[in-house]
Amino acid sequence: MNRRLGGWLSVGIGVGLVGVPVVVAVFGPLVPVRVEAGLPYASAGVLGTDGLGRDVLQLLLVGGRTALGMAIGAVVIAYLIGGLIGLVAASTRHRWLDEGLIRPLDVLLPLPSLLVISVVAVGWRASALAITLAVALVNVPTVTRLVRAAALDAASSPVVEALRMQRASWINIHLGYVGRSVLGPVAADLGTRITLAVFLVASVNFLGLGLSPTAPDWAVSISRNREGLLLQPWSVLAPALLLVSFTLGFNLLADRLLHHTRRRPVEATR
Amino acid sequence: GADGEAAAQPKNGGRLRAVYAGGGAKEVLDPHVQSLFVDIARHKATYEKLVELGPDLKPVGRLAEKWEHDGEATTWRFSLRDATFHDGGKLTSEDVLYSLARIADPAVPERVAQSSLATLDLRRSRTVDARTVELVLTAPNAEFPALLAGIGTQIVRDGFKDPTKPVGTGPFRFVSFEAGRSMIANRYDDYWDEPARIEELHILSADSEARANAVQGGQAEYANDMTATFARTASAGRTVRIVAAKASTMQAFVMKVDRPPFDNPDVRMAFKLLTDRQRLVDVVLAGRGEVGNDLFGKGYQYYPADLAQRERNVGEAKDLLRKAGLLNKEIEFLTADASAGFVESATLFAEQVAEAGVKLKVVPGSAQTYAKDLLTNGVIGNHRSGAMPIPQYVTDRLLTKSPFNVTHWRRAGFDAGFAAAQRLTDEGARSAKYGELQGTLRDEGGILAWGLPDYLVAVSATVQGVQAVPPNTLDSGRFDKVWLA
Amino acid sequence: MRTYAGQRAVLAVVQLGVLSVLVFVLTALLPGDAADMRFTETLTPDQVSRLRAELGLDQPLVSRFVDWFGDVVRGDLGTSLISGGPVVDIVKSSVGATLVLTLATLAVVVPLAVALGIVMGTRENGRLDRAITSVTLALSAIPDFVIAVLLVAVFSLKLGWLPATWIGGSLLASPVLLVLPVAVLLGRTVCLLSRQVRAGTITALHAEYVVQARRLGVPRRRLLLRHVLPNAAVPGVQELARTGDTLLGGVLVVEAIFAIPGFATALVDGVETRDVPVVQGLTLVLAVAALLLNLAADLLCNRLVPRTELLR
Amino acid sequence: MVVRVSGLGAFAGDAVLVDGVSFEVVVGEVTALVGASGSGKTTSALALLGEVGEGVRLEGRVEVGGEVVVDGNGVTGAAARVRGRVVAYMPQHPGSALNPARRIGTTLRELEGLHHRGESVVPGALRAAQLPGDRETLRRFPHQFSGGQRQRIALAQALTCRPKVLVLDEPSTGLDSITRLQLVHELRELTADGLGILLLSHDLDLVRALATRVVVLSAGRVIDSGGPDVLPEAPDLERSGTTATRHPLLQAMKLSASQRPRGRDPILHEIDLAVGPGACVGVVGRSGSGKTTLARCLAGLHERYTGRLFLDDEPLPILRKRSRTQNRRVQYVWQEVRGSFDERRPVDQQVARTAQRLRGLDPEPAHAEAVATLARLGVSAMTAARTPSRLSGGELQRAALARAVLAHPDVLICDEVTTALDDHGTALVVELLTELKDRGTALIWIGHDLGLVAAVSDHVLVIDAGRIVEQGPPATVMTEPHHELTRRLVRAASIGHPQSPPVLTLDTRSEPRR
Ligand SMILES: Nc1ncnc2c1ncn2[C@@H]1O[C@H](COP(=O)(O)OP(=O)(O)OP(=O)(O)O)[C@@H](O)[C@H]1O
Ligand SMILES: Nc1ncnc2c1ncn2[C@@H]1O[C@H](COP(=O)(O)OP(=O)(O)OP(=O)(O)O)[C@@H](O)[C@H]1O
Ligand SMILES: [Mg+2]
Ligand SMILES: [Mg+2]
Repeated sequence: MNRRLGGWLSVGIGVGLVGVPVVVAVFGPLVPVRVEAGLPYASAGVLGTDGLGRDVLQLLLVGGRTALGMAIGAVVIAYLIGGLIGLVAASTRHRWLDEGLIRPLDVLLPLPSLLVISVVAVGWRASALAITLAVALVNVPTVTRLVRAAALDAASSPVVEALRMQRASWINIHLGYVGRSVLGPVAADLGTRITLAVFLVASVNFLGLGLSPTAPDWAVSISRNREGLLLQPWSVLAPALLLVSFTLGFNLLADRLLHHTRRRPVEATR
Repeated sequence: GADGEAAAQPKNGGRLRAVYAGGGAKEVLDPHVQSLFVDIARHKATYEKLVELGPDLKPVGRLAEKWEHDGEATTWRFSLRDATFHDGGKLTSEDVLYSLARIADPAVPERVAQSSLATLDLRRSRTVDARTVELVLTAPNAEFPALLAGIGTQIVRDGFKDPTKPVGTGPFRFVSFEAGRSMIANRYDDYWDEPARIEELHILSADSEARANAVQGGQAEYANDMTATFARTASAGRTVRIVAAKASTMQAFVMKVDRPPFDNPDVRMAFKLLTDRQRLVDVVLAGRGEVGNDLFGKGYQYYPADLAQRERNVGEAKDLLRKAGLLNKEIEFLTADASAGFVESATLFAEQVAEAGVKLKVVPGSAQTYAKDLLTNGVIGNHRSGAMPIPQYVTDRLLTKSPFNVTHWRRAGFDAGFAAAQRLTDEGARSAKYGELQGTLRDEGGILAWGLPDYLVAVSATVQGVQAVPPNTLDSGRFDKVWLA
Repeated sequence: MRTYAGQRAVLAVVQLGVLSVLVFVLTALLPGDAADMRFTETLTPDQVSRLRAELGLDQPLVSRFVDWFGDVVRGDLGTSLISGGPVVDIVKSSVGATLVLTLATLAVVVPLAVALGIVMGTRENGRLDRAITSVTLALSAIPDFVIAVLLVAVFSLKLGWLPATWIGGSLLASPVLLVLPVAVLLGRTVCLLSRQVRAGTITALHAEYVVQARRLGVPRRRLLLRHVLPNAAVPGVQELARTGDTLLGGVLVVEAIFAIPGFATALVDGVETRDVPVVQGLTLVLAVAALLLNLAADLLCNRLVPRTELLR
Repeated sequence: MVVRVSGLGAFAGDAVLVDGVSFEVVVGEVTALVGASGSGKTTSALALLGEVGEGVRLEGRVEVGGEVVVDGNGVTGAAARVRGRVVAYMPQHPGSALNPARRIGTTLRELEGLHHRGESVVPGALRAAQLPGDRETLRRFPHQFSGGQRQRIALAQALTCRPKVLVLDEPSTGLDSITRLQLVHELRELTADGLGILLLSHDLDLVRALATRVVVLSAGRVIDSGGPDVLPEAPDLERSGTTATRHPLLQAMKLSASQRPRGRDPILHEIDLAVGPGACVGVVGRSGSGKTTLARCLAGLHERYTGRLFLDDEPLPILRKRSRTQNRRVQYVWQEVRGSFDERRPVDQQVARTAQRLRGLDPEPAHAEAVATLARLGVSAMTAARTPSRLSGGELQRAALARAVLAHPDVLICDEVTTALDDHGTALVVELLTELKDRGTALIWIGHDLGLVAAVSDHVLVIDAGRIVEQGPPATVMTEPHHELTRRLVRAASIGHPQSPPVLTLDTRSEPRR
């Protein structure tokens, strides 16, 4: 009972941690706060101003969509591409197709993601879409391998044979059973991958390769205002806290999900 | 002057570590290929030029003790100082001619002074005696001494081949160098001017953030080119002092005068009137600077000091824009994170222009290729310039054949007037003519100089004798006058 | 085993070949070339185009690649377009610091992550598990440079205990230089690894052979160290091999903040200045390192759990 | 007396798993716990180690080697002291109880060091487990042994502890009769050396062969105890075969199969097989001889084969290419049932889906039919509504059969479908299958229990190393076997009966390597 309660508590905390930044990101831009710009790193307003004299609170409200959107978008795209390739490679009965899908990605694995991202970022300046795609791209090979490995286990299990014996549909087998079996490893991976994506987007901005340096984006704010950290800490800490809250909450939720999907019986006691 | 505490007695000895913005593999030891501040600082420590620039960007003699011309400013005679190279050899006029020839070598295109010294006729130039050299120009130029003070004009030893073994006449003797990291040099005791006070000089490379940490954390005594935000942070503590050269560089927006909508002088004037310069200075420069007046070189020789400051006038600007039919139109502003404050000022400027009903869309480009891109692309962009003599600025950027004419300001009359002024040997007359040309430029040209940033250097509390002067001048980054208290 | 090694070697050669073509194309796709990068308003356009011809950048892409590749096969990485020095020297001078930094980080990370992972795994969903999870996760979610700035502000500027940068310092003379950079790099890697070890520990703890070993009277300590750990380490080791890339991202930030003249800085500099031979050389070294790392990880995993399939 | 269990109870929440169980284990004797699956055998045996399942509470008193392991308050601190040293447990599936990352020598020596430091007990244990004790063997990892060898390694592990009591949980599952006979002899020798054994098994023949004391459990209670005579009589399976040879319904010609691409290392060699409607073909052979592979070829699951298959004279392709009707008409029941169920869905739904997908029934009638079929097999609706992990092995095995039956197949392939069943359960299965046969369903029956095979089938194939070595009507094959292998299988099968043959020579040829 206690355990259960603890579980729900941690789900609650997780939802809260994810919820605050997501709500701010989604509904923030709708909040009609209009503050006259002041001087850089001044303490005017609730959270002071940033390096361009803009109100930090107002920036927080408008800066979440890109910050979270790019990271989430990148992971979603990486999973759409990598997950699909992985599932197809795992479920195909043609070895050539499997090899043809996996080997090229293997070749890409040692390609430093930094290089790819800087090239894309230099090539398509300050485009949120381009950066999202680049971050997604560097994640595709690992996601593919992960999904394929997890799906291969499931796809070669007698359950799938039994389902085929019952003439279950492709969707039923691959999205229903195999997809769900992949969910555990994916949930475990998702948390860290989102964290990495958030971090990757932030470091792209840190390097000045990302969004326009004046964009009202949380990640940009963090990297651009770090110089004024000691003058006006909130300009860095407030967006950083929101990002940390998001990734932390997300990981806690993923852990819970994992906890539920993994519970396999201990064979020996039966 | 020296910063208030010059009363303390200079002391000898010690090690000074100066940090500059690094250039990685781009950093060079060849004094004729320099382009970065860190290179310039290094070369200034080990080499010298014939002429340097004073705090008002006026030429002052260094290795050249004095000079005179033939009355037409075509043939120039320079008398050399009694200086010795680090290898013990005396400075002679042969060294000077060799250095100039080395700079002009067409096989090595990256020797930077090649274009500014293009009018020097080396075949007709000659040594008069061991300490006098005669340089002949293909066209008269009263500003020739200033050209010899430009970057990449250091005097090397006759026969100098291997740049990795520097031998100069400067106050420090080369010890070691690693590109992107450090150069170490020791005091040269036979320096012709007063020998340096510090014993050992390290010139190091690091990014802005690391420079700030290093000078605050006691790992460096001198940090070049600091931000206004850092100045604010540092002013809270006692360990670091900021030496600010007031209003010594320029931040501007540049409009291409041959492309719509800026081919219309009214539009250019409207934009100049729309600019809230004070706000730009307060925010982008964090108050560390002065408002600009659409001209380069405030406080320098030949700057027309009597011009009134341009004030913001949105109403008048709107009238002009309406006349030009530009209201509610969108214009792209090409910017890049190539230099501090570029994107910020563009963003802020877009807000200011929007007040008059013109939409300025800020489009960021590649930081590394920005300078080149802006020459050919876009209609309006960012521009910044370090300190240099006004005639040189004009030669580089505002003549029909100027290599860096980013505003596309190409007027035959202006070219002719400038050529005529350069030929005037009387300084007063020259100054008047320059003033006239600059007046035209301010009202009709494409340069919208909105701010004159201070040049900020951070030094440890122990460092004395650092001069608050514009970069590229004699006393900037000059470590032979500095001592550690 | 022999065929496996052979397959791996062939794959590695193909990977390196494809990779260098890819890197060459990627850098060629970037706007501007090395000559343009010298255009800092000190060289005139005319000088720049003469420079371009001199550097051979006006040659077609394919012939440039063929030249470069021919040299590499002969063991010559070429010369830098920017400094004119041999690429080998640039690689050599930049590799050292980063290598020391990474190794020092790993030397701290691995034991720490293993210890934390086991502690968390054995107390699955207990209070301690949640506490460690939250702390490591939070640490890993804070951007590197925020941690770096805070650490420097406290330990270097306020307390003056540790040097703030590597400027002018030498690692041999003062190993304390490593403390702050390693501390910054620690957070994320420890989090990633310890979570993998935790998951591995939990799986292993539920595995029947562990249950059976306990039934046969193997004491708890021994059970954890000898039976659980080797199996739990497998995902961790594989993660470690994959962490290399992540670590490099962090290393870059750390190098910038602490002015460490390292590998990541050289790579980004190379990209920014379009110094193709340098980028190629560095990527090649990096790729070889990554391949070796992965191979080592696979072999280690195979040693730890011999049943682990090698290639497929 | 090394073990004394009195009034043992095990409770999970409101559920009573074991109630008031008492028994003893005596030095040099075998005590057997028998009873239907789910009757609490494993739970009771694990109490000897002080081990309980998650959320399970123990009561009563368990004394092992003089230590009180369980008392009124549950497991005591003494439990840790008896594990290994006093009582060693060999689990139901010993294969997965071996650490894949450790050489067997390392594991064995570790146990030696823990329990008998300084003595050399490993060689003895290996000898008792019929394993070679050379360095080469000890340096191998578990995956480098065959299934039967792995079972003996697990035994050697338990023996290395030199316990006073050995607990064996279903040691004969999946063993062919020859291997099983070897096991009997090994265990007899151990008891002769003074070991007390607690044997948990469905295999009453094995119990008869070994046990001197028998405790019969039912629903967690002891319903009978005493000598082997308390064991229920083996139900007389009524012969159900029809010998009428009709035109074959399913036919396989020159079937060869392999696990590797391009037919390398074939597992089956040119098998010919035919089964008519209402007939049953039995397939027997040693473990690893290729029975499952043959079944999977027929079911269309194994795709690497050559040769031809016909259903009603029409070519029968692999499963992916079969039509819905062909799919429905040929059904297969897995040997490893637990793996063939989706862990996350209730069993009854999974069973009902066959009728929905293959016969187009609506969910409700399909479910009703599933529940009815399961009930016939002795699995209650309440049990079937749980997820697979909450069913015992025997219940799940019957659910797998029901899943196939719901297709109303014309050919039903049963791969060792009664291994986890007690005699009652087996009888229910046979009853259902007989009814199907009467309706014209052809059966292919794979099993190790020769008596059962003989009772069910009309024609028996004996497979060795992928080849048919003998075939004919069951009566002939079982009574007058021609082939040496058949002879040995038949002889070894009859353990635990008065006419049980003495094994003259131990089979040195161990089962094929997996
Ligand atoms: N952890 C548990 N929680 C609740 N019920 C359990 C648990 N473990 C076992 N059971 C139930 O206890 C009963 C006895 O299980 P046990 O494993 O002892 O049976 P068994 O006699 O060994 O059966 P089998 O012959 O199938 O192995 C079964 O009905 C089972 O469902
Ligand atoms: N996936 C596999 N890879 C390689 N060999 C395999 C594989 N599956 C089975 N085999 C081998 O094929 C042979 C036949 O296996 P099969 O499962 O058909 O045996 P079986 O007669 O059903 O044995 P059992 O009575 O133990 O179920 C065995 O020797 C086995 O080792
Ligand atoms: Mg059991
Ligand atoms: Mg089988």
